[in-house]
Amino acid sequence: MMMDATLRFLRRNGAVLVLLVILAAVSTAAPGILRWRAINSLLQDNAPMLILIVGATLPILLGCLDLSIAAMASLAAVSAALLSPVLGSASVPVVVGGAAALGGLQGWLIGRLQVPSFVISLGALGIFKGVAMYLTGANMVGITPGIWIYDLLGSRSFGMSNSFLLVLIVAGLFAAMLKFTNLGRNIYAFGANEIAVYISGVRRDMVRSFAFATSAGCAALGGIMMISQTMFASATVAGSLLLPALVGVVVGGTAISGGVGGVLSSLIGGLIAILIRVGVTISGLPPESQDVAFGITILIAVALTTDRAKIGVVK
Amino acid sequence: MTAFSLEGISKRFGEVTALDNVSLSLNEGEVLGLIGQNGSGKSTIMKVMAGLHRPDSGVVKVGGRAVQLRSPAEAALAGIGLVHQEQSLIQALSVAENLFLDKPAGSTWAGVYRWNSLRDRAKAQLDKVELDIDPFTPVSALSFGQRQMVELAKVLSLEELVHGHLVILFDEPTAVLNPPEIQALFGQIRRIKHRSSVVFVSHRMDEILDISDRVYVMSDGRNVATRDRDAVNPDELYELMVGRQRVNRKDRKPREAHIGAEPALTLNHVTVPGEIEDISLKLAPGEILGLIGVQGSGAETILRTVFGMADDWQGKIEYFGAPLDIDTPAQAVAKGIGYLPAERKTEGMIRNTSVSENVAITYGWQHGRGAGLISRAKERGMIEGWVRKLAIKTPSIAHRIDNLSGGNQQKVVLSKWLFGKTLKVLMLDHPTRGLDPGARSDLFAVIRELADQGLAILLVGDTLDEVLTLSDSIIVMKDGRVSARIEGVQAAPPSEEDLVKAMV
Amino acid sequence: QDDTSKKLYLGVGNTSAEYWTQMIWGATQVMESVGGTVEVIGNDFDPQKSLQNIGAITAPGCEGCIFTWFPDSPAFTKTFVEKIADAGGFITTLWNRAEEIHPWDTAAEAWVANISFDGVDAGYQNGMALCNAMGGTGEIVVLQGVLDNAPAKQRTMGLEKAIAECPGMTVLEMQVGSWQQAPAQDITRTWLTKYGDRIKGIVGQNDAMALGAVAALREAGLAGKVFVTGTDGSSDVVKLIETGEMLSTMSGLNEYQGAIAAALAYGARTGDIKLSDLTEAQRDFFVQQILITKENATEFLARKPDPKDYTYEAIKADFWAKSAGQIPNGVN
Amino acid sequence: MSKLLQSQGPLLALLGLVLLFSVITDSFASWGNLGAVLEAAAIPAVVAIGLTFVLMQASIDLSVEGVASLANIILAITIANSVTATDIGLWAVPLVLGVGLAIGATSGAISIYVRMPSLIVTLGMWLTTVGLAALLYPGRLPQILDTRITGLAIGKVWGLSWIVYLTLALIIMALLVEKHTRFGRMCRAIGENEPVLVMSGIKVIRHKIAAFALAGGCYAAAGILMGARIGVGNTQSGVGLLFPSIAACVLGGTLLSGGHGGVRQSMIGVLILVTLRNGLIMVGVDPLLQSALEGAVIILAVAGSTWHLRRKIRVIK
Ligand SMILES: Nc1ncnc2c1ncn2[C@@H]1O[C@H](COP(=O)(O)OP(=O)(O)OP(=O)(O)O)[C@@H](O)[C@H]1O
Ligand SMILES: Nc1ncnc2c1ncn2[C@@H]1O[C@H](COP(=O)(O)OP(=O)(O)OP(=O)(O)O)[C@@H](O)[C@H]1O
Ligand SMILES: [Mg+2]
Ligand SMILES: [Mg+2]
Repeated sequence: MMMDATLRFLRRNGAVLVLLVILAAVSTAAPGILRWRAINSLLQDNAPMLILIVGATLPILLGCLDLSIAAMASLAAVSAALLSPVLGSASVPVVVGGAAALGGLQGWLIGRLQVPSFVISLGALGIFKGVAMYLTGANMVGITPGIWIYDLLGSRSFGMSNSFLLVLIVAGLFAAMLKFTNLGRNIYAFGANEIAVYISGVRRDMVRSFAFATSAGCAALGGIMMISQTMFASATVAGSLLLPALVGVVVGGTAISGGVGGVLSSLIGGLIAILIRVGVTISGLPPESQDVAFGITILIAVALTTDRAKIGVVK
Repeated sequence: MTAFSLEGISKRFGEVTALDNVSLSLNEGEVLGLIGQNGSGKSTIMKVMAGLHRPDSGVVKVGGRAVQLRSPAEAALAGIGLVHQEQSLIQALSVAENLFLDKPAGSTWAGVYRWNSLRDRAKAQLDKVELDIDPFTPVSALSFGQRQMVELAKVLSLEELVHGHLVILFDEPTAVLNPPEIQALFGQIRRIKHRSSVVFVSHRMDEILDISDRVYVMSDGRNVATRDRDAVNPDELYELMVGRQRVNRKDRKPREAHIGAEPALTLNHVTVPGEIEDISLKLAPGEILGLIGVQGSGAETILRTVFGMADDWQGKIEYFGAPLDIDTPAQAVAKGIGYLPAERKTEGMIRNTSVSENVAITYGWQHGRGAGLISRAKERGMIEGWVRKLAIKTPSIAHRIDNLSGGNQQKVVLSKWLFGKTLKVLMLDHPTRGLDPGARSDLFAVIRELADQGLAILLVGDTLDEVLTLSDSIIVMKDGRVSARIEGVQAAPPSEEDLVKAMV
Repeated sequence: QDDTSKKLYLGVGNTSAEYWTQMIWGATQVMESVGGTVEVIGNDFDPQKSLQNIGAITAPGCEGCIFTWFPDSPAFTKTFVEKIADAGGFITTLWNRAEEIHPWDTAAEAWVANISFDGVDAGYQNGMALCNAMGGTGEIVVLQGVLDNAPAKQRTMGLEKAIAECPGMTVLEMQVGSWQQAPAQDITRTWLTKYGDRIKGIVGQNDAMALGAVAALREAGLAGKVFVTGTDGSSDVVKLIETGEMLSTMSGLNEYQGAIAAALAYGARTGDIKLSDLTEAQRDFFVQQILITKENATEFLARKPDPKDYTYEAIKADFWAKSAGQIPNGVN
Repeated sequence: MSKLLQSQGPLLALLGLVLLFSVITDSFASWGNLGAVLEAAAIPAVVAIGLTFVLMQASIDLSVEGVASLANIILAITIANSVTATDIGLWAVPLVLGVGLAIGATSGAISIYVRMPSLIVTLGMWLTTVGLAALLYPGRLPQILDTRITGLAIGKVWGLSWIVYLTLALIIMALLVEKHTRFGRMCRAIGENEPVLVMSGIKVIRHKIAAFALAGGCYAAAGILMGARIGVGNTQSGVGLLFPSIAACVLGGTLLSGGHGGVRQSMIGVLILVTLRNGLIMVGVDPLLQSALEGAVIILAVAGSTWHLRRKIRVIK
């Protein structure tokens, strides 16, 4: 009986436990990591990636993939940097709103053109990258100093990085949306059986557009958080965030096939991936072995966090 | 002589006991009719016999010897074959490949297909079921009924593969067949009787009594009675499995008074290229309009067109006097139109989710807190109400729908339409497919009640009997056109012969 | 307690290319000469990985740590140096910084120096070599590196400077080969069908792309007939220059770059260097490089760096002995 | 006509591109350029073959870049080369292919037995193989000296290198396997409805592992051909192969959701992508805008070639 209960708890909260175990392991090797300052600085550094992970979760819950998030983050960073001399802080809502609109357009096109999300978002990746290149002429764009919103994102309140606080707020909102609203219910059901949901009268184009709008909006926020740290934007500034974001989602236990998982799990998955990276780096392994160690540890983490009872056929 | 027997078989799924100490013996050359309510364990027995489930306890004997059937392939070697309740052909493959999917012996050499030999062997099987198609047709190109015949041919190919006695299991094979196809199936069953025993599951009493030698009745995972065919009548069987008296259709009083004067739905010359042509009909609030026709006659297309699912259609549809201008089911639902699809697995149930999510998907929000917020507590009350009313057999409403029996899944899918506050027209495509007789009459009562409350109902029925029982008027479809219209059905029921004549 | 001054964290693009092994070798010589070690961290040219790795090293506390880092993108240089300043460490950066920031104006107490090679000069000298080889006139094509990389832009600027001095040389087309051999080969093959024998010279902005161009020329039987230039001075390319299949390449003093970067970081940490005393030219400078052509190729291949020249003491004698001058404005 | 459109949408999209580039440039439509397209398509095609079998089963394999790089390095250090003393001659080829097969089989086995999505398993395998390649790197770029390997790229028959012919042979073999063997036929079936196959007693696990192994073998083959082409062992040689090859398969109609497409379709996808790249260079578009144009054309090509398949009840994902 006890065993059963423990096992059930483990299965439900696998990701949290894995996070704690890895945290324990890493902090044994480097006790300094548990200091508030250290944690905070890690969270601050990784806030852009975490918000991308949060956003990327929604299309994946539908069973879709948004490959354009990293390119969108770069495009948003570039646009925000170009607009900030004119618009100042207002450039942030403008850029995030614009990104959400572009994301929504992607979602809508998937339904209208009936082209798989993989293709649409891959095409969008190319387009966003090209546009960002064109806008900047492949040059670096600096942020005008003294714009409060970037200063805000780059600083702390209550002793915690504002960027990370923003990640928490966004993730909390999405988690509540998924749990308490009709839209959230539709998103999960969509991932489980798109056709049945369609025939149940759900506005599937709307649901899909919403999911892609949030992933693009989050990506734009991520790009902006990133330049609030770097103070420079370039057409490829966030380009490498795509795979880590997808890894984070999967490590958190969200199934690529859709219908299973959640925003908070993804956030935890992202934290696990960050800690694994920290652990591998401070392990002092030669650089050639670090990739191997990272790959294998991630695999073990996913093996522990996947709730196999909920996934029908594993593909 | 006993060909096959189960002794004291039990099978549990988590907290559900699907089979509770069941024994069954099957004589050589016998057809055993297996009946029982939805969720009583019929499919589970069949799956145990076919090696798909391993029993928790009990003994399986083939020809008097205790055996362990670890997989369908082992069962096939022992001469046991199963035609599934849900169709299980692979669409991407050809008919021939499907026929020999589970028994490749001879159709491949070192993993390479021998197409000519495969074709000949497939042709021979298809001839048995009198299906005149190219063995290399992809399954995706076949009609539903044809696929069922392929399933049959697939099982019958055991005849050539196994030398001993065969045991052939049919799980609700007739649910998707039309009368001539059912007769063809029965012909096959009679033909193979000389060397096989058959277990036949159906919810239709007349079929059971037509084909079976003995009837085996299940209730709640237990065998409650076994009767020789000659010693039972339908009413007794009904009482055995449902536990109450059968209601007679004649009891129903005409209800014309409730039918509204203004039509809810009017179709004027509606055409869907290649499927239906020039369909006109009227449906009033409170009216039940039955549509019948053989598979492919277009009745389903009418429903789907009204529901905004046709890709391309011409004509005019009016909804309470105004033109119906919709493009998606969502818009249809917003206007108050509901649709229960026939294909439960792919279009009806949302798999991998709970019973409650399946029920609440469409109208849950109407019982929420507004602003798109849902209230699971309020929903629970309503859902549990329908679960009780439709006698849905599920441990709880949080149970996964995939783990319910076929009939209970159907009831869950149906109930999502039943608690909408705004529903005005409900279209039902084979709503009783897979329901047991008790559930069917429960559902009939619900449908009538809904009509009495003023809902307009468009019904594509499973059987003539069903349409005759429920409908106020009937439209008979043939090759995409209306071939007969009958008004005042309850007052002056047409004869079944007339209807069949109009259908074919 | 370890002496943090004895361990250099060396962030590199990867560890399996000639430039990087040479650079790492130089840095390692310096650190070993003072009894220290080098911990090499590979970032696969991914700034996000760099950020995470620096974060991992500094997070548990890193007072007085020393770093030599290749910021994979100039956009991140500021973040990196500020993180290390926060942690109380010292850093020298290689190759990439944004135009607007310099060691003396950004985290000045931690960012010791930025050390690079003159890409404009590399582009210019290769361009002039090409001009001379073609006799002053001819059409060329250019394989560019990743567009928003500083070296790619500098080498393009240098080439433009050469073209200005050699007006007979005209560019038919530029395409992005992303620093890689296989894409460069595909592009060159396509060019050869598009322009045929109009192409007289090919500029590969690095050696890998130049090798791709040579491979495509070989397929067409044109190797040695079209002049190809590279940059990096990898031994494969130098051998091709020897045999005449390639024209030139620019080689930096790669070992020296690693050594001076390590030595400056170590010197600042141990107090041998006082940062506030340094001039701008001492904190943001190019290391010398040489153009390799047929004349000096054999000699270049034979050269073998002597560990004695790469001890801390040897470098310290004159830290800026091999500087090629301050990095001018407008090249980053 | 509409029937043709039904089955051959991607092919028509390819022809459309060819036509477009032939009209707007002088140099596109020439034998020489056809050769250039085929040469550029060869290695991606080999990768796409392997990927196709995995995708048909509705799994995915991201390990391409790592496995190809690792294969390339192993080949370079075991055959006659400029850095290490080992020289096992052409035995290096089966060795490398064997390594590829083994890696693929390992990915498949982990995914199946540990019940983890193939996406993440192969992602882990990607990182692992990249690391292994770096570990095996002998300190200096090893030049492949064995001319039997490098000759594959240089030796030409009718204007095309042996790499192209080897690829063609591989494509034909793959088509035969796909269409006429039980394994091949089962791949699509697994993608469409795995539970039914399991119920029918098909050894699904075996077919799944075989697909991953085959894919690994193809990536290794790509690594060998890459070695022939670039003449060195390079830890980065596989970089850039992944997304284009998946995109090519999807462009051709081998969907990620499984059950669709096949080798022929994927090959058309590869040709579309390579033609597009080639054509854009022929047109001489601004490199800054190249990726944007590529992206737009990819979307348009898929939308156009599947336009007639649009149905309201169609799962797109
Ligand atoms: N895989 C499973 N997991 C959990 N419960 C199951 C599973 N399969 C069947 N059950 C349960 O076992 C019971 C018997 O189911 P079974 O499918 O045998 O019923 P049935 O008599 O065939 O019903 P129907 O007439 O509706 O097809 C049901 O309560 C069902 O919920
Ligand atoms: N040589 C053959 N002889 C007889 N039948 C074959 C042969 N090859 C294939 N078949 C059968 O014909 C059917 C159609 O084959 P085919 O491979 O063309 O399928 P497809 O779905 O049309 O795929 P594709 O689009 O790649 O052509 C297959 O299901 C197979 O059973
Ligand atoms: Mg059943
Ligand atoms: Mg075909």
